[in-house]
Amino acid sequence: MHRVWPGGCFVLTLLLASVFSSTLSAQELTLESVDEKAQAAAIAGNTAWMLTSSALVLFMTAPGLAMFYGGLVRKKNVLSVMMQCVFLMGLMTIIWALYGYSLSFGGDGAYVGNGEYLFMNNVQRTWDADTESPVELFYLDTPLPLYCHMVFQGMFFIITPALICGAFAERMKFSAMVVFSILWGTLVYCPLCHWVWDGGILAFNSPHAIAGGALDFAGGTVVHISSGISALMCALVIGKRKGFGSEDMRPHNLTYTVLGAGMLWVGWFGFNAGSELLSDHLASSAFVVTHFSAAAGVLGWSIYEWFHNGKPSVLGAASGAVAGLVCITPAAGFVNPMPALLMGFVAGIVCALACGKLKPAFGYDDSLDAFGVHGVGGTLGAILTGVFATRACWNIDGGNPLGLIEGGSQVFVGQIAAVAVTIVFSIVATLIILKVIDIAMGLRISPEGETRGLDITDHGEEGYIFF
Amino acid sequence: MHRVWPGGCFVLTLLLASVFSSTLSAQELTLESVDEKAQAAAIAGNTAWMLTSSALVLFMTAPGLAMFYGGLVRKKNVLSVMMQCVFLMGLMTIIWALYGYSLSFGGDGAYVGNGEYLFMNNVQRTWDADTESPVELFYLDTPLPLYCHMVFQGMFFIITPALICGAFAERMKFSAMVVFSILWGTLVYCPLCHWVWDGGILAFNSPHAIAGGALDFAGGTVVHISSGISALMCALVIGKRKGFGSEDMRPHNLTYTVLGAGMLWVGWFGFNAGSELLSDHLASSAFVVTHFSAAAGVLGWSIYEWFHNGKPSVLGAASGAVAGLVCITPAAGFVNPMPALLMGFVAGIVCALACGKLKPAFGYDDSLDAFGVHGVGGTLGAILTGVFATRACWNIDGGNPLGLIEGGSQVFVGQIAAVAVTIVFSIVATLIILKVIDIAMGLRISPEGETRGLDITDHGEEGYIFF
Amino acid sequence: MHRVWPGGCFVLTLLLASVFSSTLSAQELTLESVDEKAQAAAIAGNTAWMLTSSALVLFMTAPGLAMFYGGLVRKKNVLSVMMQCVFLMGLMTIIWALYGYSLSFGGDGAYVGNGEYLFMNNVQRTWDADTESPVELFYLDTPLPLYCHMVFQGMFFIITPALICGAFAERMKFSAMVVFSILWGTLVYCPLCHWVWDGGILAFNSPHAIAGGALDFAGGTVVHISSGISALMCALVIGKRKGFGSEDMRPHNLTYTVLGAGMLWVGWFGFNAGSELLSDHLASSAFVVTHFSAAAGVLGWSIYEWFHNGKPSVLGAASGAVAGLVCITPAAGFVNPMPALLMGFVAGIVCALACGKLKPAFGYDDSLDAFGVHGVGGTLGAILTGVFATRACWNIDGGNPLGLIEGGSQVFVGQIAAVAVTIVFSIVATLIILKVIDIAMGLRISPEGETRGLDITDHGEEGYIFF
Amino acid sequence: MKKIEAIVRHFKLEDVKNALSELGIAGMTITEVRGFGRQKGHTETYRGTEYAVDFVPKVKIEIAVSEEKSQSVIDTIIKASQTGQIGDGKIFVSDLVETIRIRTGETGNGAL
Amino acid sequence: MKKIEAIVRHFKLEDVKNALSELGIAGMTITEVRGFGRQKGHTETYRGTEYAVDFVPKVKIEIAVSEEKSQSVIDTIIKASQTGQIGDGKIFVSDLVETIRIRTGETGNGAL
Amino acid sequence: MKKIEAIVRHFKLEDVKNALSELGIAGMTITEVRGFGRQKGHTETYRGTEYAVDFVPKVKIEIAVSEEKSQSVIDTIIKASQTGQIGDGKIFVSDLVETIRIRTGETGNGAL
Ligand SMILES: Nc1ncnc2c1ncn2[C@@H]1O[C@H](COP(=O)(O)OP(=O)(O)O)[C@@H](O)[C@H]1O
Ligand SMILES: Nc1ncnc2c1ncn2[C@@H]1O[C@H](COP(=O)(O)OP(=O)(O)O)[C@@H](O)[C@H]1O
Ligand SMILES: Nc1ncnc2c1ncn2[C@@H]1O[C@H](COP(=O)(O)OP(=O)(O)O)[C@@H](O)[C@H]1O
Repeated sequence: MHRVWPGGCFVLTLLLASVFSSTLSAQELTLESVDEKAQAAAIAGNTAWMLTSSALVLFMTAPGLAMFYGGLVRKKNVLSVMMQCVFLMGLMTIIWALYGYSLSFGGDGAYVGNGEYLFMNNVQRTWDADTESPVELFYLDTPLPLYCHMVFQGMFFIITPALICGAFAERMKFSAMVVFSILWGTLVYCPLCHWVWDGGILAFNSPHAIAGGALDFAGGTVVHISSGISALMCALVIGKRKGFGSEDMRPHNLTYTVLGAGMLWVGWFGFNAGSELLSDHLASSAFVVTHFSAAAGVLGWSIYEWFHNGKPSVLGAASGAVAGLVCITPAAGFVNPMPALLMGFVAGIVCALACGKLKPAFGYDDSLDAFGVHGVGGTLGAILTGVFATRACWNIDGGNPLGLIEGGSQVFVGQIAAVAVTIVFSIVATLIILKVIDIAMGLRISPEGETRGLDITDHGEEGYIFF
Repeated sequence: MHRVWPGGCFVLTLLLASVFSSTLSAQELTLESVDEKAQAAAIAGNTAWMLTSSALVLFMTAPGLAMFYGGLVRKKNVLSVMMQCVFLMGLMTIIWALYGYSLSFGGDGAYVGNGEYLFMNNVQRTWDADTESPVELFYLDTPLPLYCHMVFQGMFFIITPALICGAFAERMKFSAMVVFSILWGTLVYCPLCHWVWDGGILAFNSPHAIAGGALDFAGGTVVHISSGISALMCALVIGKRKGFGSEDMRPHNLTYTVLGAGMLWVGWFGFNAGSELLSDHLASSAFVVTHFSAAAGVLGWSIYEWFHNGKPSVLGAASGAVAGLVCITPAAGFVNPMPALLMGFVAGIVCALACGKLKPAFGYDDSLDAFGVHGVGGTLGAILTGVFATRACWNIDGGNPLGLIEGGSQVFVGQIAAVAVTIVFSIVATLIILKVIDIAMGLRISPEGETRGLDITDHGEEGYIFF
Repeated sequence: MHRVWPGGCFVLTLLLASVFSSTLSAQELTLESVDEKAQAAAIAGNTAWMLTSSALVLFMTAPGLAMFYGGLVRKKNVLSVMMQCVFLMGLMTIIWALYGYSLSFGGDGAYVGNGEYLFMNNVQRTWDADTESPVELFYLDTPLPLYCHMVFQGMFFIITPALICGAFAERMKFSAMVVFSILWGTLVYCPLCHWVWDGGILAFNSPHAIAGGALDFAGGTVVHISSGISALMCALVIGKRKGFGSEDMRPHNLTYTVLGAGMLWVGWFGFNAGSELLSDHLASSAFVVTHFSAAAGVLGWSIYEWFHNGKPSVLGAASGAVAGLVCITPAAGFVNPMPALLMGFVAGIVCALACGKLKPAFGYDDSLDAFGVHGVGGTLGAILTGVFATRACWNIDGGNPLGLIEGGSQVFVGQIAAVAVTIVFSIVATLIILKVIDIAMGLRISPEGETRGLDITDHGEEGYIFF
Repeated sequence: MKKIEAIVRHFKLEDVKNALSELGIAGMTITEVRGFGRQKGHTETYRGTEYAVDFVPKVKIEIAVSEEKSQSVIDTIIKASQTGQIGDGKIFVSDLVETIRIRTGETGNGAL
Repeated sequence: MKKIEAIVRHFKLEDVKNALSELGIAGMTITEVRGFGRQKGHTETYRGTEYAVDFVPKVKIEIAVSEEKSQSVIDTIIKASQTGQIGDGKIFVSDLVETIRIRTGETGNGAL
Repeated sequence: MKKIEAIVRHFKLEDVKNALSELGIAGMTITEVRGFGRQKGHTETYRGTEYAVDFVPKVKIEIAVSEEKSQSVIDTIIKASQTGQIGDGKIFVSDLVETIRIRTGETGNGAL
């Protein structure tokens, strides 16, 4: 919208209006008017960054993850994987709007959120009859619209279940995937999110905190460990793909996987640096260490392959980047550049081993390595955060040292505890959900359907029609 | 550029310079210096968001729309569709720079813009010989460079004709498409844009307004109804593709369509939230409802297909997202989250019906459903804006209620009027343009050319060379 | 991270905290508190834009350039090209973190940077034991975290060698490419970057400046001339691909090339407008001229082809956009819109001639036209900057006229000098590096390997598995 | 039994298939091929470099038929795929020693 | 010599190949084909528009064998590729006049 | 008439085509195939999982020729496509009962 006649935009943002006219017209300056102007400017800067970050995180799920995962399956299942991503963008968002945000961030009880934000109440704009103007809500006492926090977090609620899809790709019924995502999001993600980020039993220094709680800047426990562990459960319960181990199951389009990896890397800047929830110096610090860890992950995985297979593969390089990004996620606001390089490099090698050695050793079919990368990398990152966290990044504990490297120990203990709780909770809850669905409707596509591919069987479409 | 010696960046932005030195050096603070600093900070925040939004909107045309549409045609025409998008990014931008912006936003006459911005005069930076410093122009009295408004709007000028291409895909001559876009942009888009957004006959509360004018936050009438209706005219005048109804015309690469849909979704945040033209709380509100409507659109179309075909398709999910985005466009700055969910959901179903029932019923060949999605969805959105608009979002009418839900009625009437005017104008103007071109040079490719495909016929290239 | 208990985020950003509470609580306003608040707001706005720009520039390398180049090679080499991009994102970033940034931007000596930023010292956050709070460093005396400058510049360090890969695509050994990139980045890029952007021998008005130094807003010399000229050297030294001139070497997937071009265009906004290093009016000016030049480039190349081949191709349109973007890069902060249109248009035609006439005339195999587009376009842009630069954009010379059009001449001379120096340096240094590598390990893949394709030979993978 | 291989234009496949079905032909096998013949290809220009594309995309239709039916199949294909322009394609007829239906092991005409 | 062409289901290719290798068959050539037969295709719906997809993806395996071996090859293919469901495919047998190994110029059974 | 099927390496297609054109061969049909034979494939490793890729991409060239020309065609193909290394491919020769040019209905050698 543009030029507005009597009673327009600047009535709404009375503040702004008055402020700018105040400078542009000759109107007199007061400390209050300048303060209001500075406040509006602060809101502008933070909103710009958080809206951008929210867009970047959505970008990670589709097209990012959709292409990354889409390229890794066989041609006959490419659309089914993309459909999971796109459909979850719809489904999880609606759940988040109706009750998910409230269950996650309502109040600060120990176990789960309250109902204060149901249906976007106490988040959305309302009309104040007295002042005859709209009421705008902000996040805590920061110059950031509460909407930014809500929608940014909502993007995390989309990608987390989408990550799990990597484990049961090419064989799970679409309908079962839908039900699973609803239940998992509600019963696993929301509570976990509340525990870690809203004063629950894993929140750092929260009164309810177990072992003092954990540092999780952008979702090591909430997003990666939870999805990675749950992914493993799915792989185990649903079982292997037909022909696993004998048939040719090579990724059908690695160009998509590289495309997706590039998008994930870029989107992750929003994921990690956005988690600062302000556009400030620490946000830039989180951005930098995220980038460095991803870069080191590329080298870690590639060098491992170079030694091990004599050739570095682009799939390895792309996977290494993701491993580095996963590992730095909990640490993004807490570690300095050099430790970040180390974390990424180690993550690249450890995740390569998890995919190349651990998986064959146990023989489970974690089809796209959701566990191998997110479960293993997330756990590694959470623990290393306890090692490398420094108050020089975020002085979160009133001047006390944080990680082992600066002589702290409480944080390390808290990290271990949080990892353990997250893993146990994810295993138990996911297993129950899977069993219930299996009994109620079945998890797996029919054998013929699996042979023909999910694209035609579940969606009645084909990915490529090239003649 | 970086370190600058005598007379550098900070001479230019004297203001800034002085300001920062003022804090960083011990120099003394004055109310004026702090006010200037706050002003510079406000400009920084808003510029950051508007440049990002402009980039996002360009991103919608290419690669977004290029991939979305490219995947929907047959292999032999994939490049021709992408070429339309890329070429329009060049062509429309140049028109915008030379006279388009001026025709759209110059002055506030009733019917069309004036010449004040021709060749970027009164937009670009100039040198002030007296103060010996550059002159920087801002948008109205807001802390936003006028350049941001110009370039942001210029991105809309690109995507609108690009949307129309979906209707005549696979058969229109490239040269004819070029001429059509020049004429359509000049004779249809610019006036319409002026009517709605620059105080013309459809601008809300404008002195010239018909029925009080319309609320169109981000382009329901200007972009979607105009392009959708014009698209239908193109489909009717140019006629069906050879073999329409008999030959296999399945989308050749749905993975591209999903890729493009994801990009459109992300880019639309810039389109809608950027239309606030400031980085403030209302921008975050527009961002949120945009996201919610897209999500609900995915579910609407998918659920419809699930009932109707027994299978939800990824093309349906992707189309639903776009339908939801189209529908919320005019309403983005006026409605709250719950109505947004409703709007998106309804749009998903209504557009699905338009493509699946209306089109076959009348038998026109709107090849990529530009009308079915943008024409129908845009009209629906414009009307529903009259229903759900609330002053709690934008108190645009001096405290008076807006939509039917809060007891207003004038807005609703204005929306209907604007829709009617836009439809009639688009039909008449587009038909005339098409007829003229048809007579002058012909609209359609030769039959052999159509059989071989536009890629080779019009561009002498092939999309994929896979042996 | 979110709600924080005793000693949280707002201890860190004490400043912010105090400031906002100051408004939100009833606490009393002081000029200092308001000034701090305005300062924090300025940091927020600039950080938002620079982090976004950094993400956009990374986006240019992957997926942008990876898809653009990937589509231009033959199917059997698609992954090798993508691998070069992804691997360089890892490799160059680590070099940048360890010593690259320091060599480029440390101190302001004439020839090369010093060690002040080695291992991110004097860049990263540190703990101040006295004030018991973290120390945050900013870029010069601007409200921009030094981290933003470092990481933004680091993204340039990635894409520059990646551009060179276009010249030796489809035949260079991966291991040789890795060594080449390390040496080239260290010995060519870092010094050049220091010369132009850190007060070295080519920096405008620097005490060490040759012929007064050059204006290079975003990397005409540092990025495009250097990479383009070096690319030509690579093509000459490594020699032609087997079958060059006889075999069918058509781009295997132009849809990727268009996809990549769209991404490059969008990413370039961060590249050029981000080079202002502030979110202000000049940044928006740089954004606009960048967009205009790209648009004119599309038309320039397309019109050339239309006349020359009777058909405009999408590859031509995409290449034209890139040519326009390359050409405007050095000029982005110095020229007005109309000259930008002219520069882009000319660049489109000149680069088309370079690829279509110059290359065949001399018969070198610059496989993806890295020289034809970046070398030629960059040189053209650097020279035209000397023609069209105006103090109305950036009054960098204390009120003196800049380009020829406004009566200046020193700048023009400086541009010519800088171009010459850059070309000579790039030729010599690159030739030496190539010779050394050739002797030490060989540059070229085995003939059989070349026939089979680099994907299988060097990486043991295939791009597409479509049966 | 005879094996009939017809190389036809892409956009004729549908017609040929339908015509043969009407004739009661139960099955056929299609292959994407590229043809070289009187019908010249075209040249494509990429950034100024010309490539002559000699091979034209075609489809090959393979049909195993009983002796009796073979002539009518040939005639049907010609009728359905002929445009009269260079590039219509060819039909090749050869002998089949045996045909087996894998599912049942049936042989001979019964397997068709 | 005989030429044996077998049209089988995609996911049976691996089995057939292995079975034949065991039989000592040194080589074969595979082609992606689309089949039309008793096994009906399926319909796909795109934005409400239905398309009947009559052709089912199959693979064609071509093997040149000596007279003696031909029967065992046929039996092996049947055993390895049979599912008993419509769509298993066909085997076509024809005579080969000659076979040449390009590398050596060898002809006859020695070239196989 | 004879039908000559040659399975050759991809990068030899161009040479073979040119050699045959010089010989005055008016037409041929090309198919993308995958071959299995003495030339072993390779293994690919994806995230630590190894896959043996037994099939090597090849092109099949089909040419219908008159009896007289057939031998020279065979010799030409060998000459043009031979590298002497394992994997050069094979040539299969079989009889054609009839050839028809769809465009004109011509039959016999005139249709070639
Ligand atoms: N001698 C041949 N052997 C095999 N295929 C042939 C032969 N001659 C032509 N063809 C196939 O038939 C197609 C059409 O032949 P062409 O000469 O172009 O047109 P027409 O059949 O109308 O003379 C060619 O593209 C090629 O696939
Ligand atoms: N007459 C035929 N000529 C050539 N190919 C055939 C013929 N009949 C069947 N085919 C091939 O065999 C495949 C399987 O045949 P179909 O009738 O579907 O099943 P079944 O062989 O079990 O009866 C078909 O998809 C087709 O590729
Ligand atoms: N018996 C056969 N039947 C059909 N095709 C064969 C046969 N033997 C080999 N081929 C084809 O010939 C190609 C080359 O054969 P191969 O044994 O690898 O090398 P060479 O022909 O040099 O001995 C194989 O890839 C395959 O496509």
